[in-house]
Amino acid sequence: MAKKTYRQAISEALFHEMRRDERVIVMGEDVAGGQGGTGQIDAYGGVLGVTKGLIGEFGPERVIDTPITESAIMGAAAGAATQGLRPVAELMFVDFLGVCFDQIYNQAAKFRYMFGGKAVTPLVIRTMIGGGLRAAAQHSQTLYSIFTHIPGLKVVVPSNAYDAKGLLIQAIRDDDPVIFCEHKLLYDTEADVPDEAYTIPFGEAEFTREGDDVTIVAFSRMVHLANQVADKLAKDGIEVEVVDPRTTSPLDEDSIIESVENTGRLVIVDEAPPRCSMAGDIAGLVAREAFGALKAPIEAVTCPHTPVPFSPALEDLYIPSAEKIEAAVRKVMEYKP
Amino acid sequence: MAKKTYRQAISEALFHEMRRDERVIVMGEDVAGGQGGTGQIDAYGGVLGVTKGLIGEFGPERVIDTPITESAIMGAAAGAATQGLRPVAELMFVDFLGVCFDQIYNQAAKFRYMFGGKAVTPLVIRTMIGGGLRAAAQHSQTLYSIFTHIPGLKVVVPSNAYDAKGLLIQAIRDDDPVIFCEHKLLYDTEADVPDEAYTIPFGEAEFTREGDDVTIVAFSRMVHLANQVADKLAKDGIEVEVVDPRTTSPLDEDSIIESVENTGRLVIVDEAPPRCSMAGDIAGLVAREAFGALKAPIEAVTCPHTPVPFSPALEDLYIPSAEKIEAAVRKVMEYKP
Amino acid sequence: MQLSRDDLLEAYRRMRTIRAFEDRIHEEFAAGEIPGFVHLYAGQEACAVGMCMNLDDNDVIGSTHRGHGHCIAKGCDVTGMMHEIFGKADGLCGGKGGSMHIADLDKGMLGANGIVGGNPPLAVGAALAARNLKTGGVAVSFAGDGSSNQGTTFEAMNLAVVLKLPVIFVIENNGYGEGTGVDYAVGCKDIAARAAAFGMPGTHVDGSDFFAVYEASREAVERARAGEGPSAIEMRITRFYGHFEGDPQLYRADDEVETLKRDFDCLKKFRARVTEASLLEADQLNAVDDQVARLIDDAVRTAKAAPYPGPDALERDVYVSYP
Amino acid sequence: MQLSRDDLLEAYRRMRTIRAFEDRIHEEFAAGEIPGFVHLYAGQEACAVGMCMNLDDNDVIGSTHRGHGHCIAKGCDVTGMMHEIFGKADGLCGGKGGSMHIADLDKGMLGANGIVGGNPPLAVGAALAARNLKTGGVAVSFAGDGSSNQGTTFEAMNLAVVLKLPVIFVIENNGYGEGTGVDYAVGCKDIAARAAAFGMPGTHVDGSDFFAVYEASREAVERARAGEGPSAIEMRITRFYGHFEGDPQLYRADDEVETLKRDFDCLKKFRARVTEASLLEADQLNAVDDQVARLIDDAVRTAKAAPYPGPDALERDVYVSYP
Ligand SMILES: Cc1ncc(C[n+]2csc(CCOP(=O)(O)OP(=O)(O)O)c2C)c(N)n1
Ligand SMILES: Cc1ncc(C[n+]2csc(CCOP(=O)(O)OP(=O)(O)O)c2C)c(N)n1
Ligand SMILES: [Mg+2]
Ligand SMILES: [Mg+2]
Repeated sequence: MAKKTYRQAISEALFHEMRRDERVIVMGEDVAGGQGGTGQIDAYGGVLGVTKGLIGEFGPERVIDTPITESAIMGAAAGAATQGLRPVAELMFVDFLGVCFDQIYNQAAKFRYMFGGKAVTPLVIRTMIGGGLRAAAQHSQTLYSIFTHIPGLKVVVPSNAYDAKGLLIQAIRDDDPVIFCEHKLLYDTEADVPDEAYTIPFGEAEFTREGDDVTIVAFSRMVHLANQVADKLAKDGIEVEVVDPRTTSPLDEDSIIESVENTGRLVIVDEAPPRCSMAGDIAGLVAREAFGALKAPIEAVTCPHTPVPFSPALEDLYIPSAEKIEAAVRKVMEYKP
Repeated sequence: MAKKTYRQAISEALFHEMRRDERVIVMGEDVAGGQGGTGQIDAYGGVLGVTKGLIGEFGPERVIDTPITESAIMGAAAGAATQGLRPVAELMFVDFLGVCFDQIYNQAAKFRYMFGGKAVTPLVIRTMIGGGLRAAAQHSQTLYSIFTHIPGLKVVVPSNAYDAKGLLIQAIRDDDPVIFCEHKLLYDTEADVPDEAYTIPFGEAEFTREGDDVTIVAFSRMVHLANQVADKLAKDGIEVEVVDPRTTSPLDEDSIIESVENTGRLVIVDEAPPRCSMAGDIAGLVAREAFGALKAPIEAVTCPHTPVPFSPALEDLYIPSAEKIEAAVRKVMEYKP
Repeated sequence: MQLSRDDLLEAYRRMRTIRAFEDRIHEEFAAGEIPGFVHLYAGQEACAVGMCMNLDDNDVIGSTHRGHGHCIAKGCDVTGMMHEIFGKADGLCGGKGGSMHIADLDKGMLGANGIVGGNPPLAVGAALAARNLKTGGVAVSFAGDGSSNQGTTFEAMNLAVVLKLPVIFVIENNGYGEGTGVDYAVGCKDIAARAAAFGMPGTHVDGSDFFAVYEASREAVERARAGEGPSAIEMRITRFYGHFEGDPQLYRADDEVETLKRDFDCLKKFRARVTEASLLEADQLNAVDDQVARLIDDAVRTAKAAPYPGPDALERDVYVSYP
Repeated sequence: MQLSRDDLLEAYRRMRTIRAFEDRIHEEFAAGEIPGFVHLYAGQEACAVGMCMNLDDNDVIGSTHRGHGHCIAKGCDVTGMMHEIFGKADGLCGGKGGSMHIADLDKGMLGANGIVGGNPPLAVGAALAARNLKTGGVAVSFAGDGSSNQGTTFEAMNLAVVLKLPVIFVIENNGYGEGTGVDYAVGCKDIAARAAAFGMPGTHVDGSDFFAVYEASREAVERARAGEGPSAIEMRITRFYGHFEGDPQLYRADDEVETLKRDFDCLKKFRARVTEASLLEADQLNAVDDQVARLIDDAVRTAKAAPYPGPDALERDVYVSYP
């Protein structure tokens, strides 16, 4: 199997599905990126090149460059989805949800329920999350907890290229609105990715490390840090189990509970501010469902309750680090009642 | 002290502060509600009559009816706040945050931090939350967890008329952006409310019942249900302590921890879907900070993970009820390790 | 003018049905029989019907909080609607949507909408689907004068022009958004011209004149079907009831509604026109009135008797994949 | 024309400062010295300066992701800006904002903005404050052609007209939003006319002609100060660099930028005009060039040497009340 980047994996998923099903379309700002210019029409292929090549193969009716108009993009994609298309709409940075959120959470997410089970809205919103590019407060947020809060949405947070491809294909074939969160710092990371199409079901966590002492539940890029910490601590005899839920909604509650029932200790790693986020969400689940197994307080490693700072010096402190994760693991290991 | 409704209490707070400080303005849709019509100019005074009378006393330069244009309302209020006004902007229903959220969370909330501590944005956003009016999926949400997630915002959820007045005056005098969440079903509830102005500091919980067996943390209208349950269970010898945090951000963590350290049992009551909400937030806090004191799993009584249904028959099942709260309390009381 | 007598009778039936539906809901609401927020369409019938007479089930409309008229004009089942408004299990949305969220996708009715400015982007999407799937269909977004100030409406217009989609923006200017008058809230004097500035034809018509609405709509729909892109129609009209049921309407002069009912009633005008031109007989129209009255009576009677949804409905139908 | 020679020299200084600032950042970025996303304003100088020569510290501007030029034109400290862009503790925002969030409220600079369409509502608010507090100030919203399609921009325009506020909407039409051409993305042919349809005067000017920009701006500012309400100016201009630093600009024909630099350079045009009319001497202008070059050199040198913010800065200044 060939090594491919996260970027390639996502691109492949789009090519596969657009070939397979005419109803799949891609729309967003600069998904081709040269319409109306004096140069090439596929100039960008998405600001980070993920959708490059699509317009060449599928044409401008299926690969639709839009004005800068997120409400209209999301609304049009949602409306089109109810009428038989399967749009993959791009919200360039998740930070922009504020200008279009209504179309996502009051419209697309609620159609099925409000309309008594009659609507089918197979919409995928691809969006970039996360810090690390020094992109500052309005281009570095994760915000998936906000989507996770909303009934009717599914939320996918792939941590590696293999998952990204399988989960995106699943998302496109799925009949519900799906928010597909791509972490900016993962685009160049590689994994073994099959050439053919495959799907990964939603709500099935992956155990990226197995261990009996502590469970770490981590999301998106944080899975890599958790794995590093697990590898490091293994040398000290601490066996860390790392659970990557892969989707925050639906959430594979059983895997998390099962793991904590075995280890008795939990650290949650979430690249987001701490309030009303996945950190509390998982803690709440475990404190309710696996309370009897808990041997130590539930620790969380999150960002602080601040906007994302620009300066590299501060952003490095802002994002959870392997050191902080290790400290949290050691803390729960050392806890004495 | 006179009994006054929640509606009157909020109205009094606005009159007080507008008299006291010329910089305080009120703006929103139909805050007067007759501009450009053929009848009275103060026709509505807010769709539920809360701002009635203001335009008569303070005139249309300070009580500003706007078009239906939430992004412009919130943005203009935020911009004006940076320039020395102290706007109280109305977001009629919190459900409408989706058409204006950017101006709140990417702009107003982040100015101070992004601009290195230089901006001061004394903005209050008054908004209606909650179910019970059969107003269906797009007019019945609570959504305060979304605001709570955002660093830079303060979030107030008054449960009674007395608190509403004191917290709103505090909000208006506060130099940070504040989301002030009024529960629709509370407007006609009464409490003793002094005629004069007073403030209630943010981040100070109120213990509405005291008890040693179980802690209930409840928000907004849910405090009333929790109190009812506490009163009922007292007769069965179960002593319930009810904590009303009054603000979700900042959160009075100490009071919650202190209470749970005493009772060892916690039930959270939150009129919201369960994911990434205050229920998990409080559970996470306690499972980390008061773990050693916990004698039972942390239970939460929330809405289900569904949009708010219209039919009275379903909405009554949707919103947490006294019965469900009582059952949760009994469950944690009966827990055997 | 391309309407047959049958068409005219059908148009009248739909308008009368809307009026009777709304008048009756007004009564039932006042009697405390109907839960929730209800916004009535009475007075605006010619707008919805004049447009929808140009559409079939293949075409899609997006609607507003004031959606009953659009639903009926587009062919939604009236009994199912009434049951829905009463919150009953066999309502058009299983009782989960209510007045503000009635939808029937089989009829091309993409939902009433509780969010002002909510539907225009969705209608653009429906038009996009029609284009890509080559259904031959068009989409119509109904919005109010108030809604015409919402950013989503403008974005939808611009995107429709850029992609040259078969969508028509109908702005029903009934003079008010809640209690705020249009002259106050709309910065310019002419909503149609504002739409036109987005790069599409924009016209206005007397919304109480069914024939004017029908004609303007026909042109817009033909244009859209021919692949010539979007257009906008401002329909100047009035509402006979308050913004919502229970609204004391203090923002209106005492005699405003009286006068409007006298001079600006689309049903009266339609009746006069078709009888004077001997296109239809008064008897025919009266017969329709009677049929409609019975239909509404029956709908209310069965709605009151029908059962509420059971507890199992609460968590059903949030997702397609786990019902 | 009301500009003194000193004014002209000052205008030139600001334009030259912007150009030199941006040219230098282009180099430093390429050398890997600057973190984050950077969007350069080179080529558009006359727009910001032509407008801001009409403003003082009492007036407020709102800016965009491409904000350096607006900042400099409005009088922000250039050294503080450079330090900010390098992420240093003594930057204008303590290193927390960076290129996309430079602000200086004392100078009436309400912030660059990472959100396209983010600032127009804010500028309306600043104008509202000016009106209510009777400061005599006006507000200016700078936006791009791309931003002119965002719903927030339209809403801001409408609200400004409704409240008749002293705000000016400047649309810098540089032909592209990222890689997408304005002829594709803007549904109509004329952005100024679209603004005008919201009920305010709208004009367009050649944005590379400082004098044309200055005049149009002067009229708009006078109008606003006189309490006559908002207006809009579309400034047609180009950018000399890519959308962001690192952009290969494949959407542009090979010679596009060359041609534009030759025929459409506001600095060249300004120089020619003022020297030909004997308003300023070439020597005077050259002296400014030298001073500016030194200023920028120093700013970069000190920025590189300056310390990053310490860990204590991380959680500071989220709220006023708990610092
Ligand atoms: C985003 C949003 N803002 C505000 C409201 C509250 N609201 C409901 S209807 C309405 C007035 C709408 O006016 P218009 O578009 O003219 O429609 P009409 O009621 O006259 O039919 C308002 C402000 C809402 N539902 N959604
Ligand atoms: C809401 C939002 N959508 C998209 C973007 C990404 N983006 C940044 S700049 C830009 C292009 C802006 O074009 P224009 O307004 O013409 O300004 P210019 O870059 O030409 O100065 C885009 C799409 C953003 N920052 N914010
Ligand atoms: Mg109206
Ligand atoms: Mg541009």
